[in-house]
Amino acid sequence: MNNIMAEVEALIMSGHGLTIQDIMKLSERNRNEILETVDRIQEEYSHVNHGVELKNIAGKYSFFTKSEYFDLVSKIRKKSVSEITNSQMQVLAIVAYNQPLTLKDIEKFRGSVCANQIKELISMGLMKRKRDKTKKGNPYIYVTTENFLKALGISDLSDLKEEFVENTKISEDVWNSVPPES
Amino acid sequence: MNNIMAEVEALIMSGHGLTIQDIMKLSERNRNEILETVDRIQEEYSHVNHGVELKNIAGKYSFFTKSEYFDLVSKIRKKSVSEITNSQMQVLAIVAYNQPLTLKDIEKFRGSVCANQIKELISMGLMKRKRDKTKKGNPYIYVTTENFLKALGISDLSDLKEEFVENTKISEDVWNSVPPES
Amino acid sequence: MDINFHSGSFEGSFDLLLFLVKKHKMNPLDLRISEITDEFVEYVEKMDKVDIEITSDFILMASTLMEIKSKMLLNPSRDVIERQEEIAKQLYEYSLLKTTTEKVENFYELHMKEFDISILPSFSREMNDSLPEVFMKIINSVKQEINLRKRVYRITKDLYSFSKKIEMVKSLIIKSRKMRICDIIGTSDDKLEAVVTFVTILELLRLNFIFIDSEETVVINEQYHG
Repeated sequence: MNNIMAEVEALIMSGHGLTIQDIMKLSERNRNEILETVDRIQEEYSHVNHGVELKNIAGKYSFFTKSEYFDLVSKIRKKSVSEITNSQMQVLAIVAYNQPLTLKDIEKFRGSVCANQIKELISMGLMKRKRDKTKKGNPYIYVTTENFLKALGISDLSDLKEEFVENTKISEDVWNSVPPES
Repeated sequence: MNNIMAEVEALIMSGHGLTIQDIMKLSERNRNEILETVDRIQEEYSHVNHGVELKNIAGKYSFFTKSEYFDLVSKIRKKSVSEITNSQMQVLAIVAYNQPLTLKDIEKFRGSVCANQIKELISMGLMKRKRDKTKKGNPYIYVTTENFLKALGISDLSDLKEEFVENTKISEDVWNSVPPES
Repeated sequence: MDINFHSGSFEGSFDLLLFLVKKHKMNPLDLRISEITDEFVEYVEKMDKVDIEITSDFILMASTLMEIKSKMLLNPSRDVIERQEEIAKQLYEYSLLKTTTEKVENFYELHMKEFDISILPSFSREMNDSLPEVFMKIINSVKQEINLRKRVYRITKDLYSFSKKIEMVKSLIIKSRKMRICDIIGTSDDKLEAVVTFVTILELLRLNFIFIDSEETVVINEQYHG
């Protein structure tokens, strides 16, 4: 007989952000059982003897090392977000607020080429490339990933993102007014 | 004041295999403190309420999901399986137990040729061939690799030997009387 | 414990020998052939005689054991004792190999079922000057601004030139040397302009024209401006 706490812990620790629905489906347990278990796990890991904690970010549960151990942990994390270069951070910000964007869009926005920054951001799992199926030729478009939210530890960027994406589409004219070289 | 258990937990959970020395250096603690803490963490996670456990593999500490949750976890994670045949297992066991061995030694032990098995095991990274600089003519000798320990999930080769002694209750005297060469 | 008489139960004669030694609670190196020969022979007699190669291995061992047993009973000479010791040594090596192989297999199969875990760090709220924190501050400022503007929502068709905006923000900052991000964004008339202003701040950060201090304030970079 499997232990429900152990089951949920194993799932969340090995997954990269699971929703309550994901955990319900995977463990074949009902919603109340999972909610209660997640609470119990959260409570247990809130103890000072634990250096990691269970967090709900954008509706997905993941374990993170506690913020008070950030300095300690960042000693071993070579490619952590804290080591993102200035130009990478800029590309990330542009994409975060205006996604999805094509490479051309990003470069127009930034006023300089950024294929390298994009490549590195993708390899760090903070951005990803997809095909835009709505456009002819299905061009590549760039979006930020769940990892990006996780890495920044923010849970509510999605609200903000919607605001920008839905309501404030920047018109082509504005795009065109961006100076090609800054 | 940071908690040493939490510190070590945060470090190991976010690292990809840390040695005792790594943890000592990162946490600026002494060896005994770290060894004791690792033991305490191992004990805590051995509890049935936990779905992950702390393991020492080839001298490096990492957390792994417990094997009893394999079916559950494999719904979201894939593990690349490399099949090891019975005869390959036998060769591995011979070499792991008696290394370093020459090809002749291995075949003597096994009672049949095994050049093919050795070739495959080397290509799988589980064994390697070196020159024995202490013997004249520097003959080839075979040893198991760190990957072999990693594949088995054991800290060192003594895990294979100790278990054997315990299970078959062979006395120390008998053990010591084992001839070094067959 | 009864011996399973089906063929294939034992891989070879040493396998059966080891089984009997364990059954009699002997150490392989202390093998006493006379005590197990009868059982060994009994097994071989009941064996399926299908695979000649395998059965001949068992028959050969059975005859060796019977010979040693009879000599041990009649005249336990040095030679016979040595033969028994030789078989004991081989049996010991076989048992070692078998157990180690089983261990290797068991460890391998167990570890195949274990997945490694890796956990991301959370950022400390006290982090200063590092880029993610700067980014967080900008996000928060923009969010505040957006929430503020939600209440007075209006649409404008006006276009905001990025280059004009840069000059505007630059002169704002040059004048006051130090400004709160939300105050800069607050100079915008609507959401669209807020976005352009926000990107302008990013651009000026990138150019090192300004930096952000710990109070979420944009400060002019004196070094940059001499």
